Amino acid sequence: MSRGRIPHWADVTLVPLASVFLAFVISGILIWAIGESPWAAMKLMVEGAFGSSYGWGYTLFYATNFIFTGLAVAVAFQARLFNIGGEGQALLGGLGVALVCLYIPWPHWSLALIAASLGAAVFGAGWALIPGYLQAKRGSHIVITTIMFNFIAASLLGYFLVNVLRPQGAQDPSSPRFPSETALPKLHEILGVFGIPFSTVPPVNISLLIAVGMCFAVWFMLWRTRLGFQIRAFGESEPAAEYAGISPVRITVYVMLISGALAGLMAVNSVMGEQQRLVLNAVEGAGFIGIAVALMGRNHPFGVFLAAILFGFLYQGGAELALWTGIPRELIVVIQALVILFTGALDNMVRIPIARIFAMRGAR
Amino acid sequence: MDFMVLVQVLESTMRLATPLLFACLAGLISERAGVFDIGLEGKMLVAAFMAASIAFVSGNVWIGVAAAVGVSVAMSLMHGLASITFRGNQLISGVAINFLAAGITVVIAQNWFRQGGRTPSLSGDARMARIDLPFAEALRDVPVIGPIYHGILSGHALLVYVALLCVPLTWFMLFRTRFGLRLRAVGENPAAVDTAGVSVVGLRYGAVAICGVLCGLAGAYLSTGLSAGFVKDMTAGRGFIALAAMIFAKWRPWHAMGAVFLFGLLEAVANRFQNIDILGVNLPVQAMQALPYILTVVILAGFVGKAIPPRAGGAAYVKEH
Amino acid sequence: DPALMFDLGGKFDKSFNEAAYNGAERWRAETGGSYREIEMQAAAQRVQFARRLAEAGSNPVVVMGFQNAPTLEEVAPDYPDTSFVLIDAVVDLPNVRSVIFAEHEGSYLVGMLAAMANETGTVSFVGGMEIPLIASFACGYAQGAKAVNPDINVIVNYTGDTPAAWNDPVRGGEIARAQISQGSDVVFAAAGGTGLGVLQAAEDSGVFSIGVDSNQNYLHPGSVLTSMLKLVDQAVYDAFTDGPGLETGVVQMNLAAGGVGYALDEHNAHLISDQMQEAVEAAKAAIIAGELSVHDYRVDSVCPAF
Amino acid sequence: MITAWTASARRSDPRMTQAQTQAMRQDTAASNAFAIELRGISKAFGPVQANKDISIRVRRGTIHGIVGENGAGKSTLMSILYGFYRADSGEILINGQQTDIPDSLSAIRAGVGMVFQHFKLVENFTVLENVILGAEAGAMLRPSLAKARGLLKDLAREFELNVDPDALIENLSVGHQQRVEILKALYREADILILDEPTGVLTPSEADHLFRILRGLKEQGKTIILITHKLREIMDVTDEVSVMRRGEMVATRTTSETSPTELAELMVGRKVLLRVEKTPAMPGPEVLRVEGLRLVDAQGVERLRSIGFALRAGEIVGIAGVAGNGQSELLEVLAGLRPAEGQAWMKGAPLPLSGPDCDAQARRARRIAHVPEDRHRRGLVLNFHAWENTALGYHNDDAYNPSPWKMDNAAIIRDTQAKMAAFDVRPPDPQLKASGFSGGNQQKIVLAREIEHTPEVLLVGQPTRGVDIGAIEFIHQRLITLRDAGAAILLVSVELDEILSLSDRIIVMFDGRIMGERAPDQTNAQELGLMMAGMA
Ligand SMILES: Nc1ncnc2c1ncn2[C@@H]1O[C@H](COP(=O)(O)OP(=O)(O)OP(=O)(O)O)[C@@H](O)[C@H]1O
Ligand SMILES: Nc1ncnc2c1ncn2[C@@H]1O[C@H](COP(=O)(O)OP(=O)(O)OP(=O)(O)O)[C@@H](O)[C@H]1O
Ligand SMILES: [Mg+2]
Ligand SMILES: [Mg+2]
Repeated sequence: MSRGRIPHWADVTLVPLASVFLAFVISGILIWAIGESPWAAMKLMVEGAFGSSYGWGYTLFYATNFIFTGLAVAVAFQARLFNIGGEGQALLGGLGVALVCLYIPWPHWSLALIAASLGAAVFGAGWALIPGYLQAKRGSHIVITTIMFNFIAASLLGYFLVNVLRPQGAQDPSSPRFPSETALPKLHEILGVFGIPFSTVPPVNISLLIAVGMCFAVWFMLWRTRLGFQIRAFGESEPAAEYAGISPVRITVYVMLISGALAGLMAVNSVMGEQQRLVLNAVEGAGFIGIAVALMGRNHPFGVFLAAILFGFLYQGGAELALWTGIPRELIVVIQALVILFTGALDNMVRIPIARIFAMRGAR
Repeated sequence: MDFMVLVQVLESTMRLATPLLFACLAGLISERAGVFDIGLEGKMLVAAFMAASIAFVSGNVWIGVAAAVGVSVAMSLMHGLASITFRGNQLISGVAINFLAAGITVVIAQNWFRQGGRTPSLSGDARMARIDLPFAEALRDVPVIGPIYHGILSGHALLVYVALLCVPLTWFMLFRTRFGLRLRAVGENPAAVDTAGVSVVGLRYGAVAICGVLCGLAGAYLSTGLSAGFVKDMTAGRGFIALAAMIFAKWRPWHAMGAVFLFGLLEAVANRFQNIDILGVNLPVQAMQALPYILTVVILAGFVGKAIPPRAGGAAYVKEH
Repeated sequence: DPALMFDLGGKFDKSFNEAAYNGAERWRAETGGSYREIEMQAAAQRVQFARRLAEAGSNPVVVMGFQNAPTLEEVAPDYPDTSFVLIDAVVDLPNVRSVIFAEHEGSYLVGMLAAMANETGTVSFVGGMEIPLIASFACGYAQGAKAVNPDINVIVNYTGDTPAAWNDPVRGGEIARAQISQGSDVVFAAAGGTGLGVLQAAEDSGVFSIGVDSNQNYLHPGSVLTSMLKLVDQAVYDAFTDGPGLETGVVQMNLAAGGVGYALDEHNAHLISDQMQEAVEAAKAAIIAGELSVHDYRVDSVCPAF
Repeated sequence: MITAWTASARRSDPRMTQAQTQAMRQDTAASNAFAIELRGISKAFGPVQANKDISIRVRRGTIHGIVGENGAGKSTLMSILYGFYRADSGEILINGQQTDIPDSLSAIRAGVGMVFQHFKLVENFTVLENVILGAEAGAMLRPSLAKARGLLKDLAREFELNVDPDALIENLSVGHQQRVEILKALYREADILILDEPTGVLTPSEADHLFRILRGLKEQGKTIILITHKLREIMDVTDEVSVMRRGEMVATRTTSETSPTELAELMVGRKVLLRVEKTPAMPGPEVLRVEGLRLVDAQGVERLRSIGFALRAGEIVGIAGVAGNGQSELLEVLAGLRPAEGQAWMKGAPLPLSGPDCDAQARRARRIAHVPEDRHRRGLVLNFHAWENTALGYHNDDAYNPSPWKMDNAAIIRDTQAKMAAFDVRPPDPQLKASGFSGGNQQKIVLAREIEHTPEVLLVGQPTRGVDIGAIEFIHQRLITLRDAGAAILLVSVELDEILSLSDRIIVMFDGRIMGERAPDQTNAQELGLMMAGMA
C-alpha cells in the first residue's frame, strides 16, 4: 500500500540508492569521529574494490560466496522457512568437497568440479534435510534446529579435521592440500581465453559463473516451474497450498534440500577454488551474511546478486581500508550493519519522502 | 554422579542460565507484542560493553549497569523505529543490530581504551559482588538443604536473583495486568487493540523498551557479573540460544525459565564432563561440545511439538477493515 | 620498512599476536623506524594481504600463525626478493625464515611449578580448541606436573570448536570453576581471550592460574602463579632488526634458544619459592643439555603423560 | 434496568464522570434530531478515490441502512466515522456537534461503536478479555474482569446477547463472535452502533436473532447504521436507507417508500434480477456416492456421523445447516483436505477417503472441483497475481506444462484472460494481485477457475458470502449453467434463500448428521429451520 504511490522504477533504484547513501553518510560521520578522513576512506574503499581488476577480482570472489549463501536463504524464505543454518550447511559442503577431492583421483578439473559440486550440494542438502524433515513432520521450529545444526556442524568438522583428515604430524587442523588436478581455473584464465586481461592474483574462479548460473536457475525454478509455483504458493499461504493439493511435508523437505545444496555449493568457491584444502571455520560467517544478502535482495535471485556484490564490495573495500589506514577492521562491520539497516529495514524512511516528492510532482 | 558434583553443576547452571533468562524474557515480551527480535545477541553485546566500560571508568558497577540498560534500550528503540514506525522488516533490523553491535563495540572500545576492543579488567566495586543469602552459612552443613541452599542458590551476583524474580514478574505483568492484556492482544491481533482505542504503536514501543532493559541486564551480568570485563563477541551466540529457548518455551515465562535452565544445565554438563567413556568408547571432545545442541534438537523433535508464535508477530501493523 | 601481519585472533589478544605487536613496538622504540601492520578479517585475506605487503615493498614481512604456512607456500615464491618470516610453522623456501617454538618445553616447566604449588593432587588445563598446537601445551604441562608428582591428576578441557572458542571468557571461567570444583588448584589457560576468564575465575576462587604466551603475571598479581612465555616478541624483534636480507631457514625457539620459558617477576616472586625455582632451573638445564627430553605431542599425536 | 448498568459502567469509566457525559449528550440531543451528520467526506487510497464528497444524516434512534456494490466505499466511510481512517476532507457532526475523530478512542468517547465485517477479536482470548480490552477498570486485570462479568450478565439479559464469558473466541461460532463485538460496543456505552455486513457470515436464525437485538437497541434509543448486501434485511429492519455507488452517495430513501428493485437499480446502475431463473433439473446417472462417512477431529469430537448420500449428474444438491454442524467438514473431506473414515465412489469406482492418495490433487484428477468457503484463506493466494491463482490446484495440468521442465506462464495468462472475460471479472487484468480485487471479483476468479475445468462434481461452499447483488446474480447464473451442462453440484450455504432458490434437492444437517432431505418446492424456510435446529 505504502509502495503504491511511487513508480516501480523509482522504488527499485532511487530508494535503495538513497538508503545506501544515508548509510554511508552515517558511516562517514563515524569515521570522522574516530579521527580519520571519511572522504579518503570512501575513496580508498571504492578504488580498492572497483578501481582495478585486482579489486574486482576480490570483490567478485567474496560476492560469489554471498550469492550462494544468499540464494540458500532466499529459496527457503520463498517457502517462509527461515533457514539460519547456511553456515553449517556450507561447512558440511566443504567436507563434501574435501572428500571428493582427496579420496578420488581426478584426471581433469572439470570432472573434479562436477563431482565436487555434487559432493558439496549433497552434503549441504543432507545437513539441511534433518531440520527440514523435523519441521515438516514434527513441527520442530526450523529456526532453532538450524541454529543448533550450525553448532553441531562446527563440532563435527572439528572432529573430522583434527582426527581424520589432518595428515599425520601436521600442526594445522586442516586437510591436506588437494591434488593440483582439482585446482579450478581462475577468472583471469577464463577471461584470458577471450583475450581480456585480468589480475592473476585474486582467487575469483569459475565458481563465480556457477553462482551466476545458480541465480538464473533459482529464478527459473521459482517462477517458471511447477515446483517453484508450489513453493511460492506454500510460502504465501499454507491453507491455500493444501487446498491446491500441495503437500506441505514434501515442499518443506524439497525446499530445505535445495537451500542446503545452495549453501553447500559455497564451498566449491572457498574450499576448492581458493584454499585448496579444508580448514577449520572455512565459512567464516558467510552463512550469516547470506541472511542479510537474501533479505536485502528481497529474496529474489537478482536482488541477491546485487546485494552480494554490495557485500563483496564492503568486504574488499574494507580490507583495503584496514590495510592502508588506521581504521579498525570492525568499522567495516559497522558499515555493513548500517547498509543492512538502512536498505533493509529503514527503507520506508526514504520511501515516504520520495513518495511525497512524486505526489507533489503528480499534483502539478 | 555423586551429590556434590550435582550441586556444583547446578551452581554453574545458575550462572550460565542467568543471561539466557534475561534475554529469553526480553525476546518473549517483545514477540508477545508482535515484534520479532533476533537482535537480542547484539543488544546483549552492546550492553556488556557499556557495563564494563562505564563500570571501569566510574568504578561503580551499578552505574555501569545503568549505562548498559540505557544503551540497550536505545538499540531497542532503533529496532522499534525500523519495525514499528517505518514498518520495516523486523528480521533485517535484528540482523543489522547484531552486526552493528559486533562492530561498534570493538571500534569504540579501541578508541577509548586502546586494548584491541577489550575493556580493562574490572576489579573491586566495578564488579558485581556476590551475595550470600540469609542463613546460608548457618544452613551450610544441614544435609540436602545445605548444599542446595548454600551451594546452589546462595553466593551469586544480585542480577541472578533479579533474573529469577523477573520470571514471576513477567508472568504477572503479562497475565494479570491491563498492560499485559493489551500487550498480548497487540501481538495476536493489533487491529483489535487499535479499534479498542489503544495505541498499537505505543504498546509495541513499550514492549520493545522492556526488551531493551532486560537485554541490558543480560549483557551487564555477562561482563560484570560472570566475567570481569568486556571481550569482543563475548556473547558468543547466547542471544540465539535465548531465542531458541523462547521458542522452546512457546513464549511462556515459566516455561522460559525451564528452557534456559535446561540449556544452562546442558552447557554446564558439557563443561564439566568433556571426556566420557561410554561402553568403553571414549567420546571425543567435540561430541561432548555438540551434545547440548544435539539434545536440544532431540527434545524439540521428540517432546515439544509445534510452537505457534503470536499470530501478528513479525509484521508491522497496517490498518485494514 | 618491515611489515607484520597478525593472525585472525587480532592484534590485542593479550597473548600470541599481542606479543608480536610488542616486539615490533620495541623495535620501533629502539630504532625509531616505522613498520606496516595488518589484521585480517577472513581466511581469504591471508594470501591477499601477504601479497599486498610484499607488493607494497615491505621487507621483511613477518607473518603470524601456523595457519599461514600455506599462505607463504603460495606467496613467497612470487617475491624472491622479499624475505618472509613465518611464526609458528615451517615453510621450506629459500626466502622464508620459519620460527617455531618448543611450547611443550615451556609448558613442561610451568607444569612442574604447578605440581609443586599444588596441594590437592589435581591441576588442570583449559585449551581454546582441540588442535595439535594446543594439545602440545597440554601434553608438556602434564609431563612436567607428573615429573614432580607421578600421582597428580591433570584435568584437560577445551572451550569449543568455533572461533568463538578463543573469545568466550564466560565459558572459560565456567570451565575453570568446574575444574576447581573437581579439586584443581592450579589452572593453566592456553585459550586466547577465553583465558582471561580462566585467570579471573581462578582469582575469584582463590586458586592459582598460569598465563600463556606473554607475561600475564600482572593481570592478577598473587593469583597468577607464572606465565608460560613464548617469546614471539623476540622473534619479531629479531626479524625486524635483521632487516631485509635476514638469514632464512628454520629457527628453533626452544628453551636452549631462550624462545620459551616461564615468567618470574615482582608479581609472582613471592609465589615461587627458592626450592621451586631450583627444581625448575634444574629441569631447564637438563632439557637444554639434552638430558631430559619432553615429548612433543605434534610429532605423533600421542601424549605419554595420559 | 438499563440505567442501572449504564450508571455503574459510567462509574467504572475513569475518563468521564457520569454527570459530564450525560450533560454533554443531552444538551445536544435536545437541539438536534440527527445522531450523525457527515459533510463532504472524501478519502483516497493512492489513486483510488474510495469516498467522494459524501454527505449523510442519520436520525437518532433509527436504524439506517447503507447499501452499495463491493468497493463502493461503505466500509471506508464507516471506518472514517470510527476514527480508523482519517478523511482527507469533510467534517463529522455527532449529535449536532462538530467532532474531530482522529482515532478510535475519540470515536468511542463520542459514543460510536463499530462491528467490523472482519471481526477485531483476539482469537485466543476469552470473551471477557476481549470485551474489556482497552476499557479496563484499572491497572490490574482481576478487578476489571470481575466488574465486566457482572455488567456482561446484565447486558446479556437486556439484549438477548448470551455468550459464555469464559469461552475462547476461537471456539465460538461466528454468530457468537459477533455478539461479542456488539457487547464490546455496548460495554463502551456506545449510543451509535455501526455494523458492517453483520449477516454475511450468519445463519438465518442467527441473523433473525441479531435483528431482534438491533430492534431492542433501537428501542433503548440507540442509533444503528447497518451495512449489508441483502436487500431483504434492509426492508426488514431499517427506517431509512442510503445507497452508495463508486465512492459517491447516490440516494437516501425512507425504507417504507422504496423497494428492493429500486435499491438494486440505484446500486448497480442497471436493472437486476433478484430471483434466480432456472428450469427444472434433469438428473442423469449417479456420479458421487458416500456411505458411512465419519470424521473425528483432533480434539476427539465426532464432527461427521455416518453420512451417506448420492449426487447425480445435472442436479444441485443444497446442504442446509447452521454453521458448525459438519457441512464445512463434509466439503473438506470430499475435497480431499481431511482424511475420514467411510466409503465413497466416484462413478462407481472407489474414492479413497484417507491414505496417500487422498489429497486435493487426486480429487481434481478425478474431476472433482471445489470452491472453498473461505476464499481468502484457502481459495486464493492473495499475494499471487490473478493468473497464478488461476493455476492454483491445476498447476500440474498438461495445458500449463507443455514440457516437464517449464510451466507455460503465457498459456496460463491467456487462459486467465479468457476466464476473466467469461466471468466478467473486473478489472480483467491477469497481472493484478488477488488482494487487489473486490470480494465479488475474487469469488468470480475462484469460480472461473473451478467451473471452466468442467468438473463432473463441483463442491461449493458459501459461493456468495460478502458479495454484492450484481455478482450474486451472476454467480447463481453460472452455477445453473454448469448444472445444465451435466455437472453434479453440492452446495453448502448458510443462506437459506440461496439454498431454496438454487437447489434441486435439499439435505439438512444437524450435529454431524443428515436430518433429512426435502424438495425445495415442497418445503419452506420454517420447516428447514426446524430441521436445522435438530427438531424433526
Ligand atoms: N486500506 C486500503 N488501501 C487501499 N485501498 C483501499 C483500502 N481500503 C479500501 N480501499 C479501496 O477503497 C475502495 C472502497 O472500499 P470499501 O472497502 O470502502 O468498499 P465497500 O463498499 O465496503 O465494499 P464491500 O462491499 O466489498 O465491503 C475500494 O476500491 C478499495 O479498493
Ligand atoms: N490494503 C488494501 N489494498 C488495496 N485494496 C484493498 C486493501 N484492503 C482492502 N482492499 C479492497 O477493498 C475492497 C473492500 O475490501 P473488504 O475488506 O471490505 O473486502 P470485500 O471486498 O468486502 O471482500 P470480503 O467481503 O470477502 O472480505 C476490496 O476491493 C478489497 O480488495
Ligand atoms: Mg466493506
Ligand atoms: Mg465486503
